[in-house]
Amino acid sequence: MNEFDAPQIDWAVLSPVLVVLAAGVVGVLVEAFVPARARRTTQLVVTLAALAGTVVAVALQWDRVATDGYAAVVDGTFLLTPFTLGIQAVVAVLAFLGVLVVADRTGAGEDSFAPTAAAVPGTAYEDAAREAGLQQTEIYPLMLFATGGMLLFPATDNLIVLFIALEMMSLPLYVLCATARRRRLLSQEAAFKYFVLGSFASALMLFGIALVYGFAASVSLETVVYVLQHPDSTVLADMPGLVITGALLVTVGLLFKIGAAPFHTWTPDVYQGAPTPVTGFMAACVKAAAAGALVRVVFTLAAGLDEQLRADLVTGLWVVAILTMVVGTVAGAVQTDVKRMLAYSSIAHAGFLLVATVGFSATGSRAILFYVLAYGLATVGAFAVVTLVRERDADGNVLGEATHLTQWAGLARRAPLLAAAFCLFLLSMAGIPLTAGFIAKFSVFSAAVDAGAWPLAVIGVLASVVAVFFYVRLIVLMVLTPPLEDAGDAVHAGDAAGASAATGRASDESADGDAAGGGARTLTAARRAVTQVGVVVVASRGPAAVAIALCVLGVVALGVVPGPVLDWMTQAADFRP
Amino acid sequence: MELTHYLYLASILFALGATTVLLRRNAIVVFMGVELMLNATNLALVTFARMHGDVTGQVLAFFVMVVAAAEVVVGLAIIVTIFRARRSASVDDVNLLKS
Amino acid sequence: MVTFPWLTALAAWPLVAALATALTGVGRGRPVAGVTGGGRFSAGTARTVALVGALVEVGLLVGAFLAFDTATAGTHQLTETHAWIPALGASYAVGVDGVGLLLVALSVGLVPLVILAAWHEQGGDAVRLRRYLATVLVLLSFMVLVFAARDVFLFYVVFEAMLIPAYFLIGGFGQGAQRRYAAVKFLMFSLGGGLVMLAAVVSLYLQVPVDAATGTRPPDAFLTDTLTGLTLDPTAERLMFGAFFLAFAIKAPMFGVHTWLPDVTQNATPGTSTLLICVLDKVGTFGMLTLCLPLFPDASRWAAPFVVVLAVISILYGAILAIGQTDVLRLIGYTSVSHFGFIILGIFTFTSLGISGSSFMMLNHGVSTGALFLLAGFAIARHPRRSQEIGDYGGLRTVAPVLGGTFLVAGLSALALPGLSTFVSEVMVFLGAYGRWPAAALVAVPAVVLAAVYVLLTYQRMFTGAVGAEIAGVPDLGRREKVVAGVLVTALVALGLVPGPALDYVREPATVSVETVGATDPQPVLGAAEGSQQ
Amino acid sequence: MIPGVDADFSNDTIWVSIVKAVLIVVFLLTSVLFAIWFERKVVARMQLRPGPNWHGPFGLLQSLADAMKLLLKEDVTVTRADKMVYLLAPMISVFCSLLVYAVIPFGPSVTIPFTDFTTPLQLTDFPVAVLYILACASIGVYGIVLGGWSSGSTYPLLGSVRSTAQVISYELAMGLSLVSVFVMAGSMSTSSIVASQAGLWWFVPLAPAFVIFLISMVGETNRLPFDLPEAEGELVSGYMTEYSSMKFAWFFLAEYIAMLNVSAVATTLFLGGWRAPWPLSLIGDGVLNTGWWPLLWFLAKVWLLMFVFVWIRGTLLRLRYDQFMVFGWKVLIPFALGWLVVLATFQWLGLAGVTRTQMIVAILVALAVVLLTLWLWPARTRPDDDAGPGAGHDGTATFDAFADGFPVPPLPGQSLPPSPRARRSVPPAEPGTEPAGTGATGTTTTTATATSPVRPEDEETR
Amino acid sequence: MSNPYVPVLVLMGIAAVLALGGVAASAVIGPRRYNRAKLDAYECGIEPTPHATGGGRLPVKYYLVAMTFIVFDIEVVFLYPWAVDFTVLAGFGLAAMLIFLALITVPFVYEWRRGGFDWV
Repeated sequence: MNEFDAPQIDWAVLSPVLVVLAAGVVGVLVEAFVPARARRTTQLVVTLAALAGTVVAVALQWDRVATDGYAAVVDGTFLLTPFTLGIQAVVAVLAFLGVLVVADRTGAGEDSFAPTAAAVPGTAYEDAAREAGLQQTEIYPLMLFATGGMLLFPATDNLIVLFIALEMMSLPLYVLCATARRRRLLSQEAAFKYFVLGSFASALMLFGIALVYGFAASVSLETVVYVLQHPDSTVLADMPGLVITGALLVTVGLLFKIGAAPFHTWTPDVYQGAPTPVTGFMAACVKAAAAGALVRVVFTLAAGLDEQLRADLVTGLWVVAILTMVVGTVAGAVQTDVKRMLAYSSIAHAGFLLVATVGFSATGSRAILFYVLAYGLATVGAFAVVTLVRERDADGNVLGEATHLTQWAGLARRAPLLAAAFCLFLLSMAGIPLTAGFIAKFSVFSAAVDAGAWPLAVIGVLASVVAVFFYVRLIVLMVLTPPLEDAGDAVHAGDAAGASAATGRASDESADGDAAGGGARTLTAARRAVTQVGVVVVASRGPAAVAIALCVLGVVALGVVPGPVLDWMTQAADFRP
Repeated sequence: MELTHYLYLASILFALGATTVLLRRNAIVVFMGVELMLNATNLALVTFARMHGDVTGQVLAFFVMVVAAAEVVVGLAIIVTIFRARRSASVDDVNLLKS
Repeated sequence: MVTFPWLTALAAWPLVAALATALTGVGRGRPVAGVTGGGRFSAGTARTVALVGALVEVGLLVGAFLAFDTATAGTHQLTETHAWIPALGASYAVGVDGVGLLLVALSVGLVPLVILAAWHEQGGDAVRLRRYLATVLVLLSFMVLVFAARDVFLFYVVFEAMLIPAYFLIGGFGQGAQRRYAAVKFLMFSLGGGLVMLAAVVSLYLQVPVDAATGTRPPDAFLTDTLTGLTLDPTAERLMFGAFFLAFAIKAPMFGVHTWLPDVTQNATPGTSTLLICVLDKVGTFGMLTLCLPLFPDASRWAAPFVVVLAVISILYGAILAIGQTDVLRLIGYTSVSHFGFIILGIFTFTSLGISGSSFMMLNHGVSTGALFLLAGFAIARHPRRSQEIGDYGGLRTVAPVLGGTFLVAGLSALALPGLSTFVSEVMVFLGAYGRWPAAALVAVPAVVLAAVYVLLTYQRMFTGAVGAEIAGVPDLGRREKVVAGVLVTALVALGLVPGPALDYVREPATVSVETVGATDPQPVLGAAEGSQQ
Repeated sequence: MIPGVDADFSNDTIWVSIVKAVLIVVFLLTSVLFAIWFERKVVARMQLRPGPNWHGPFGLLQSLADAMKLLLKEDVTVTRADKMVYLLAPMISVFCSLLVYAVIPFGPSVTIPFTDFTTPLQLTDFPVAVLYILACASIGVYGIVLGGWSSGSTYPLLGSVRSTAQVISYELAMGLSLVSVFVMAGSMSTSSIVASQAGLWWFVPLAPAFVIFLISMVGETNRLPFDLPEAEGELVSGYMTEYSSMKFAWFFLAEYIAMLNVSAVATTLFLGGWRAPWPLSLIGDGVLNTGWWPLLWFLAKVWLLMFVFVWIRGTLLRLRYDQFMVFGWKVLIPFALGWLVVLATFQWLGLAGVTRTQMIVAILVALAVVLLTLWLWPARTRPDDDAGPGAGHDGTATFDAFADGFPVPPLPGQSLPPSPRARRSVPPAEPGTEPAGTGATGTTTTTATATSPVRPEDEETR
Repeated sequence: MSNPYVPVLVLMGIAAVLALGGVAASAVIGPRRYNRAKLDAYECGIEPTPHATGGGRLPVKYYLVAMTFIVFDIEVVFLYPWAVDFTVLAGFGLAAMLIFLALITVPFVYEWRRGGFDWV
């Protein structure tokens, strides 16, 4: 009998992940035992507490990890580097905001999730469930599990754990995608597409892992690097084809999750179909986690490659980055749906992220860290705003989200604050100075130029210009274009600002927020006797407003005084133990 | 028998699975393609484990099976939901899409 | 050195004022959460708050002037340096030399006038007016900061951030039918240039050597002082110069990338145009002077012939097109293209005379064109249809003599009539240019004639002749408007008659600029003429 | 030697394997013929009938005759069937069922008479033999599923789906019960497991696991009381409704082989395999565990279990489907899990040096504590939702079977009114009165009151 | 015999021959008398329900069972190697397995409470 040495497990190091996963388990138990009425509150408290706990756990681990350079459990199966902790902190913060958005039931009194996602759309059963006011509170544990996967994703040296984390992250998301309250067929379709393509990508990645294992007789990245540098250490180490193909496939899997072209095709459909709060959560957190994992894997492997292979890898990243930026911006420019547009913008951002990877340097990892935070804040906020802009029918009932661009016309007059926040998020995504997006883009491009990839940076800049175009288009629409139903508005706009008529201005100028105010749904509905389907901005019941406010705050703070955060991220840029 | 033959088999199976995913239109068949890919990977893992004479690969195969199972569960759930929704081609569906 | 942070105060105070303006009246009207404060209060409060804020700013400006020592105008004074983003080498470093201070003064001085001019703007909608004034104040803050920045990163950030308030001023508060189009055009042009510049900024940063001890770049890497000391690869330098220059050329509308300007002036309110053309666009020429030249001296010299050609084309092209315009605001826009051509020409003479002339002209053009915009705005406000067509007026002088008089003064200043502000600077530019590029100077001379044509023609068509039916019986300038017009005319005359004090602020910096670019002044051909003007 | 396996196959050549394999198949086929006869005879005896008695001695050839008849029947292929799968399904079934015996040890190594060739009485064995068994059993389900599905008919489809649900449900419990054997034996090779039972057969220390296994093996083989997939009254004949001739025969055969399979597995894992039962094992220092004797013990045990199968069939009624599933999921699996935890804990304590006596004492103490707690625990009032739709909020409303003019059975949650034959002498007790007032008339109620103090609420909802 | 799986192959071969042979034999030996009704699906004499195959609506419960099974079957698969090496893994293994079982129990409890195992 061979001896077995029980490994020592440093639970403290695991704490960031454990907190979330344990809370997820608790969440499931809550589902089982807490009466339906109290479930939502309980879940919310558990979820938010857990995510806050993760941030605390990360903070507690920080000193130790920063001093030692790393902290590993069981031979790096779980590996905390400063960079990992940074990504974990970002993911936790973004997930926290995402959960706030998810939790909001808005002025319409419903959250964005189907009462019973399993019910066939349009059946009596579904109606009964809706009338009974059922709520799908399982989304909270699902989000926690997904977050757990995201926290684990960049925090390992072991490719199989990487794969498991990937699935841990993805599987709950597949389910979450299918839970939209409105447009359920679209939602289910989104889930299906996401699932099929996602599992395809993860299968590719897994095969890549198998090949890497075949090469190095180990799935530990550091060992793979060692074997790459010492070609006699394993039986198959003289077959670099294995590791190249393997690494390629693994990278493909990661690029898929980031949403980089040509593996981006799922993004628009999924982002559009999924319940909007989930989209925000997914877009922000998955990208952060996947970017972290990409840095972890690609940067580490690059250390082991010889000059020639390294150059090839860099070329590959160049191509993908350029392609991604081009696809994201060009396709984004022709979208007519807000969610789709944001989806393409997320693809473009994936491209910008990749720009920072070409140097395999700490500058790059820092830039990526900052970028995902900046992008995540803007994205969560933007999708949160999308959840509040709704359609209404002739009777003033609030329906689903009004995502067509034309419906966003004149939003600034209905809800100036909301529109201002959305504009800010768009500006940040566009990379306008004094927003987080600018510093992020700056970091990314300087990382690229630092690595000698200045043409890439220039292409990135040009792509930014194009991207700016479609962000600005939306801003124009919201701020400068009169709303669709001006015919209806103009009637009471006349008495609301009667004096203005004398100035000879077009009446569309005067219908301001005071008439179609942001918060009062009932008021709005009552004042508009116009019998047409229109757009209405529902009020947040708090959480989403808090999330939006925090995102605004974050975007501005990171744009104006990014110093402290950047300093911290400079320390957190170490991606290898 | 040469162990590399297993690798060829694994690759062929994997390619078959991938082709299935990419070419077939039936949800379940696509799904089976993915499973085939995963199982081909398992074969590769086990073969490599044999070549290297260590058990890591086998353990990995274990994990892959678990993950595959979880994926089956989630995937089946989604597919079944969609299937049921689409079969009941009621007028309400159209309304839902428009709402 | 513990001194009062004049520049920070100048930059921060407008923000405070903007906030106060924006919050005026909030809480009154209907108490509905999330709604924009109701809008049931009189516009007066907001206007007053904004005006007072702007006047306090003027007070601060006076303080800054007093603290500034003209004897060393060529060096940055009133400096403040604080760490901002050490990780990126950016610091909050402000300070002005004479030119910077004059431009700050221009910004700060014009804003109260713009606020006064906007008294009844925005169709009497109090909420809109409140927001308009707040936006103007925010823009002021950025403008002060951009002229005061001694850190390229800070400069860039503010340079780009200015676009947002400017964009809303044009698109949100404009009065033309095409304002949305104009705003987007403006934004896309500026952002495009800005992002190209960003690439250059990034590259420039990476030229700063890495500190061997820490493995990072120094936390003050972006200071202009740090960056000027770099030795650059010629190709890289030229590329970066090109990027910077493109951004600045777009901003200071130079021929080729000027097309956004007429649309903007046509569609924005005159106040907005004033700020935009008279102040904001100076950032372009200011940037050429204070960034392009010192940072890329070799490339500047290399590119100078090309730039000069473009500048001359700008001068003539702007003037010629101005003559053909029927829209008065659009016309003023084109005249600015011409004037900016002069400024750029002056800068790229690399002579102390030309550069100081350009610097001075930035100020003069700001005042004279600002006066034109605002006075034209007064005229337009009198038209029942608020028409901007020159042909819709006629004989306005008869019904509104004060307006006519002041407009004429402003116009004459724009055509550089001796004794009015622009003249001195234009002569200096010509002389400087003649010293370095005689052909260019000669080719540009006809612009003087063209300027006379477009100014006088416009005056003739709008103000003389038979009184148009639509404007018959409109009132002359009111007290508020008279204040605006008076201040502007006074400034025009004062700068024209007594340019000496102002020139004290620009002469030193010009010498410094010539030195940094590595040029020497050519033999003063007509140097005596300059002296005789003082 | 194969590592991790007790039996020694080093003498076996391919030819030996072929002979053994053929023997296994022959054994299974004859056993099935015998088993059918056996079942019919035993059931008949239990029902006081003679059973088959015409063909051959005691009717022993009856099954053979049936088999011949099936072979000569028309091979019907239903028009709506998916031909290929329809044809394949019975083959899969029988194929898989034949494979299990490959790893079943009939006995230890024996010397073939008249030679000095020694070989184990087992086709083969490997370290994961039990997994192999489970795999074969699982794949066998495909035969059923595909057979039902490909028939293109409603009853077979329902039967196959039911069957699948059933088999996989009970497979879990079965799998869990096996784990405890592995814990004890430290191996998954069948010969090693048998070897590990040299002292004590596992069904004694692992009695709970054995019980679970017995129950789930009945469920696994679709036998009464769990023969829901082919419940005649409901589904005609379940998944094999549309089959005839040999295809039907294969299903039939597979089912009986499956019985033999699980019996053999139970024997091997729990009943000591080929080992002689206790008193006999003492004879001659275990001489009965050597040579050809073990074959006898093995067969005896297998047929004992076969008898149990038949016995159960003759005794018990078929469960309702919901009862069956609930039993599997809510009773068997949790119980199996719990048992596993208990076993693992005690095993570990044993490893850690705790003696058996100490453990027993600890168990007793724990048991006492539990009982005490249960006794002191306040009786729970029944929640209202136990009352069905017919009941009012207080749960007192009784079910009216004749509400709409004709009798209907009570829905779940409703309760029948007391039977007139219960001859309850008093109306439902007023609150506060002693339930003992129902008197000693021998009704159910009095029995209940006699054994435990029933509260008035309990009384009312009864 | 070095490879213990070869005998299994042998048995498989024989089993396959038997399975195929039986069906083939009956097909050859058995009579064939055509009758349309005979080849119809059996449904107590009435016309067969049209959509038995290809997606007859089966209760969701069956899918639920399938999914639950997969999860728990995997759990059991993990238990096997642990059980075999129980002695070696000792306390650590036990602790790990108890955690694992606890985690598996959670969804089990969830499904139970949510009525996943109620068949009515």
